[in-house]
Amino acid sequence: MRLIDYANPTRFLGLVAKILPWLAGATIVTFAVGLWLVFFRAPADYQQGETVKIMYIHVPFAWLSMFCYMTMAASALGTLVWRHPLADVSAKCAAPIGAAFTFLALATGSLWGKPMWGTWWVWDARLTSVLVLFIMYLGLIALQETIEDPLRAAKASAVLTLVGVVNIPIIKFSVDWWNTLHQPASVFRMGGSTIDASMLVPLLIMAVAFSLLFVWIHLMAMRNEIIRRRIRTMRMIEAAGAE
Amino acid sequence: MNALLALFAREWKLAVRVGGGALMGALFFLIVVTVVPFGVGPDLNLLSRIGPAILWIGALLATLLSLDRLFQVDRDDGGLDLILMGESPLELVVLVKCLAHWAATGLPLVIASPLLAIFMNMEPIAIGATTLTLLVGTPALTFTGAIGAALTVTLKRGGLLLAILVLPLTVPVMIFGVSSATAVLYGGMPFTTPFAILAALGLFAMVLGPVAAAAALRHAGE
Amino acid sequence: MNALLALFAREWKLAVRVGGGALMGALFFLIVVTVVPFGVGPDLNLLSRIGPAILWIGALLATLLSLDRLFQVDRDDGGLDLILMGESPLELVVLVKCLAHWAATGLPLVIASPLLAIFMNMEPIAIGATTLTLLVGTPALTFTGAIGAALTVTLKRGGLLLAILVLPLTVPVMIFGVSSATAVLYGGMPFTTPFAILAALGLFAMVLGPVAAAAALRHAGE
Amino acid sequence: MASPVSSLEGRTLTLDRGGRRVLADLSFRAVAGRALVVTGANGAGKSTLLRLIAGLLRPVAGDLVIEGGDPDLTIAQHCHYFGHQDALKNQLSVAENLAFWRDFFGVADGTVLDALDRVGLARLIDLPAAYLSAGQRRRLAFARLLVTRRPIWLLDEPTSALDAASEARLLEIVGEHLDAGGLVVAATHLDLPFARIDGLRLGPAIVGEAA
Amino acid sequence: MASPVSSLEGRTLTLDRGGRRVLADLSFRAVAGRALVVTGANGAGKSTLLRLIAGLLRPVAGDLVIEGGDPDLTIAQHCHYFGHQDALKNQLSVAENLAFWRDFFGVADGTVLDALDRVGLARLIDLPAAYLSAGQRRRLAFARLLVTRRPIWLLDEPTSALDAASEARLLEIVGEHLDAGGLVVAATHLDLPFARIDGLRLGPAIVGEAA
Amino acid sequence: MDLGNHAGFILASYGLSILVVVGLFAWVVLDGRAQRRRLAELEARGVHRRSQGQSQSQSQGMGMSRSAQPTTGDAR
Ligand code: HEM
Ligand SMILES: Nc1ncnc2c1ncn2[C@@H]1O[C@H](COP(=O)(O)OP(=O)(O)OP(=O)(O)O)[C@@H](O)[C@H]1O
Ligand SMILES: Nc1ncnc2c1ncn2[C@@H]1O[C@H](COP(=O)(O)OP(=O)(O)OP(=O)(O)O)[C@@H](O)[C@H]1O
Ligand SMILES: [Mg+2]
Ligand SMILES: [Mg+2]
Repeated sequence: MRLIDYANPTRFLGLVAKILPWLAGATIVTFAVGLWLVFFRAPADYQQGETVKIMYIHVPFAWLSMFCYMTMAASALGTLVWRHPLADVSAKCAAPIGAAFTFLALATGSLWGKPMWGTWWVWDARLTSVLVLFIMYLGLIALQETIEDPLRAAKASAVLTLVGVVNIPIIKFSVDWWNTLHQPASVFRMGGSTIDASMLVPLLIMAVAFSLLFVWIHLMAMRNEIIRRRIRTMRMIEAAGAE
Repeated sequence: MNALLALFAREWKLAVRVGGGALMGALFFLIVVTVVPFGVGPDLNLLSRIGPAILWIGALLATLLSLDRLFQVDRDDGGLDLILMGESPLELVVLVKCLAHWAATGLPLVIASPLLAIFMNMEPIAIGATTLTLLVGTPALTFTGAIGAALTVTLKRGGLLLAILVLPLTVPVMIFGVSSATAVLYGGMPFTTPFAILAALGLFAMVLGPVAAAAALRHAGE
Repeated sequence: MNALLALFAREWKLAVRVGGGALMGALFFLIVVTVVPFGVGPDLNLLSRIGPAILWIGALLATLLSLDRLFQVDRDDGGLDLILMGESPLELVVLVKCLAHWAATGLPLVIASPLLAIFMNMEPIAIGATTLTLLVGTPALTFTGAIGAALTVTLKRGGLLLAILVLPLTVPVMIFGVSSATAVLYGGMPFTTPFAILAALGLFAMVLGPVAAAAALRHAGE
Repeated sequence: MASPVSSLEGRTLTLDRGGRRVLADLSFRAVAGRALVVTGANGAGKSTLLRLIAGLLRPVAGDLVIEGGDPDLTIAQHCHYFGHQDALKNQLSVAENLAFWRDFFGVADGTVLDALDRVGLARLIDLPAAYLSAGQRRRLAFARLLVTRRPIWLLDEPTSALDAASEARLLEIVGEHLDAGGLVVAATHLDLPFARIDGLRLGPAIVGEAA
Repeated sequence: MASPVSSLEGRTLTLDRGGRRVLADLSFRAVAGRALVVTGANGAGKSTLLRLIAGLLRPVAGDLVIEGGDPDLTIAQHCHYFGHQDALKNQLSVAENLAFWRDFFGVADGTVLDALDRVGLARLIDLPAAYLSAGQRRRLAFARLLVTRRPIWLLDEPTSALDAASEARLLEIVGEHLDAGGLVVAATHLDLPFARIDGLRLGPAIVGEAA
Repeated sequence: MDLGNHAGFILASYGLSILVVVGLFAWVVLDGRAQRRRLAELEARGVHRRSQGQSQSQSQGMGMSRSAQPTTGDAR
């Protein structure tokens, strides 16, 4: 079967049904290994003590919040340029997951910040840019929820997603620049630019685990969305048939 | 009575179904609060001082943004004509529409404001005071805004002047709202005096708004 | 060319004759500037410090107020269909509409800002700098806002949603606008660097806004 | 209909719109059980007359009187107005749209389901109004006249946008309303085959200054 | 007309709206000097077809081809679309409304006054469009087709809201357009007495899922 | 396992993460069930997509006159 065949939603559903159990298993196993490493193997940081354990979830959430947006941007291209029938389903389903992960990056960051920096929140470059990203997710969700026709909603949010991509580096860059003007950045740096393997390995495993989780939830959400659209179509058919 | 309940329910549904309506107001509020530090700079002290004003400005804008078509949509689809032919007095209809709109848009703002106040680094007492003033003051904004919304339905050519008259009506509400919230901060002045005036303004707007808006709407069909 | 000139003339006439939107914007601007001193307290020094930021925030929010019907009116009366069938590229049509909208809504804000800056106790040089940045920056706000207006063109009460979509996109413009205005105040940094970036952002928005808005509008008709 | 109206009479009605005289010294009489069909060229004032009866416009001179009806209510409150606009909200379902107007207009005279059934929309009861086609929208708007009975129906080009089958159905419902002692004032350029018709022809649009 | 079009052809056009297939494998041919009259029940897809030709909707399959015309222009740019919406601004006068569209559509083919005269609105030239009645608005919208000549006219229920005299005048103008070698595609459920008609009957709405 | 004197923060961040992730997961699963149930309902009511039931849907007929017969029995 060629890749293009997966464009057919029915085939896609069949494929998902086959993949999901494996994906579930892999996710659970990776999480088990990762968490074991984090809680029973990884050392405490000499500066931060045990709070460094927050890193193992904070950083994957932060990475995934951006990865998820890029997934949506790629899907947006698929919607606008190639008009791939699954692209907008993918984009729509990624948004809530991205929003949740971004929220968790913010929350775990705040929870880490309180003991480390002594404050829950500062208007610093990185923090603010993540907050803006969170807002963009919510805006996209609101747009998708508000426009009734799924196709039109998909195209509108695809345009917005792509415009937002252009903005992300600008936000980061300009905020850095703005920050130096007023107060020195309090951005945390690991002692040295490289992380010790005893921390890096668990971190990477956790990152893989969260990525698998993302794919898992995403595929299930896509399946729901495809069915939802079928239901919508059938109700419209019912409507037309009733005349 | 039944008619007005039905109206309230419908308006509420409409407000909420536009993209999770209630959340939208709160989200907008969050964005305003996010944008301010970009402008003013990240000085937490300064932020906490202008906090109440920013929250109030955000509330005013959120009200204006969501209000301006309160009646226009009904006029455009002909619903206003039918409402005029109903047995409920137009003043009460306007009142109910405003209440539903406030419940769906204003109330979430009030509820979200303590959280956002934390972002602005405001102190607990200032947070409490600001939230309280918003609770009392946002309905007044809605009722005053309703006059403007009704006028935009009727305005043809000459009526521009009227629009100019409406927005300034919100200025007293804003001023007393912000000053009673900040009174707590500086302590120079008692909280209760401006707050009492704010409450009085709110009651006044609750009468004036529906009466004036209804008067404007009656001429909308002509 | 003639077509675009005609469009500009019509949009201008409409903006001026309806007024509602344009005036609401200017009045809102005035209210923002009036209310902030009440929040900040009577500290004139502080006021002059945050003056540029307040003017910028006011301009940003005022632009949002008037944008939401930029395309909606045309869509509702079928004019958008005809515009799509014309020989002028949609991108240029959007550009011209934005320019007319800015001339009728943004320009008054810019013109009013020196006056309001005096209220904020700003110094002449800061007033000049702020006005200049507003002159260069407000078109960028309009062009960015046009994207939101195009995205929400099919929605009846999209004002708040539009604001939510647009505000994150306007953050860079805000940052460089305010920082070039305040650079003059503190002197720590040259005015020209952020100003040049602001101008560049303006040009960028002038391209991106019409292109994205046109793309959104093309799909809205389906 | 709780309190039937036996006649609706206009006496030397005069009305200005936009500074111009649209109706001048117009008198007419509509009686229960008969349809008053208002015809005339574009701009003659047909819609204006209907809106005047509906209380949406005020005459500068002349009177509008009904015989019968509920003395506590205004004339407008005896009327249903079925104009070009459908007053439907896309975000609400078919049933919600109709139920709102039933509740808003007070005393209900039949269920939403019955009314939808009459206009052939019963199966769409849970569908958002946004999904409806032009013809379905118009029928849903018409169903509003059935959930709360009011004695006077004001119909402005009622059959526009309807295909032949729908039109026949609408005329049948109007006929039943007349049989039940209702009044109908209809503006149209087409020939509407109502059973019992009184005609009212409005002159060409009077273009001139208001007095 | 600068560059006359000799025919407009649709080949196995298929189109989905809102997830449903509205047109399936539709082919038709409209030729210069003749009117293609599209009929069908409510919701059959008449308006959809016209909007497709006007370039406002994209087919999922099939082609639209013209013979003749200006090769630099798209098909849509050869068309005038006269639909239900009038694209009039209430704040502008009758003349301003029309003049804008003349300028926007490029090469003018006659004055605003002439066009208004043809549709019988010359006396209202300075009135704000807000003051027009339903039929008058429609005539003003139609005048737009006269100020800039384009070879293909797409008319969606062109005579709705028009009185008998206006309808006759409209048919006359359409006839002249045909005589001058223009094309007309008209959707209607009434019988339109055009001189030279080709018929296209759309079946009942094809109900099904978009592929 | 000793989490030091900031145990509260660590537990809070892990706890919150679990809460949100599980919430997301539950939402997806419940939503999936609801959609499948509605699909089954529609299919039981005899509504088909074109690929399955073209001829069927066309034979339903159009026009108001048909629904003059009470069709309310299968309306819901
Ligand atoms: C709400 C507050 C916070 C937010 C929004 C946030 C956001 C982020 C983001 C977006 C990244 C990914 C950066 C990239 O891949 O380029 C990240 C990485 C990271 N964050 Fe945070 N963070 C927050 C608080 C904290 C705190 C308090 C600490 C520690 C004291 C921290 C430590 C780290 C570390 C160690 C990394 C990985 C750095 C690297 O990849 O080089 N973060 N954070
Ligand atoms: N904006 C839209 N989105 C989705 N579906 C639509 C839209 N507009 C129309 N439809 C559907 O497309 C089908 C064809 O509609 P169309 O307007 O072309 O019908 P028509 O033949 O012009 O009918 P009428 O006689 O009522 O004007 C209808 O079933 C309708 O429900
Ligand atoms: N809102 C308005 N303001 C001012 N004048 C108006 C307004 N609406 C209509 N008119 C004028 O009133 C006159 C009568 O309009 P009306 O809409 O009653 O005509 P009509 O008989 O219904 O025509 P049609 O057949 O076109 O619907 C027209 O000359 C019109 O110009
Ligand atoms: Mg009329
Ligand atoms: Mg049609």
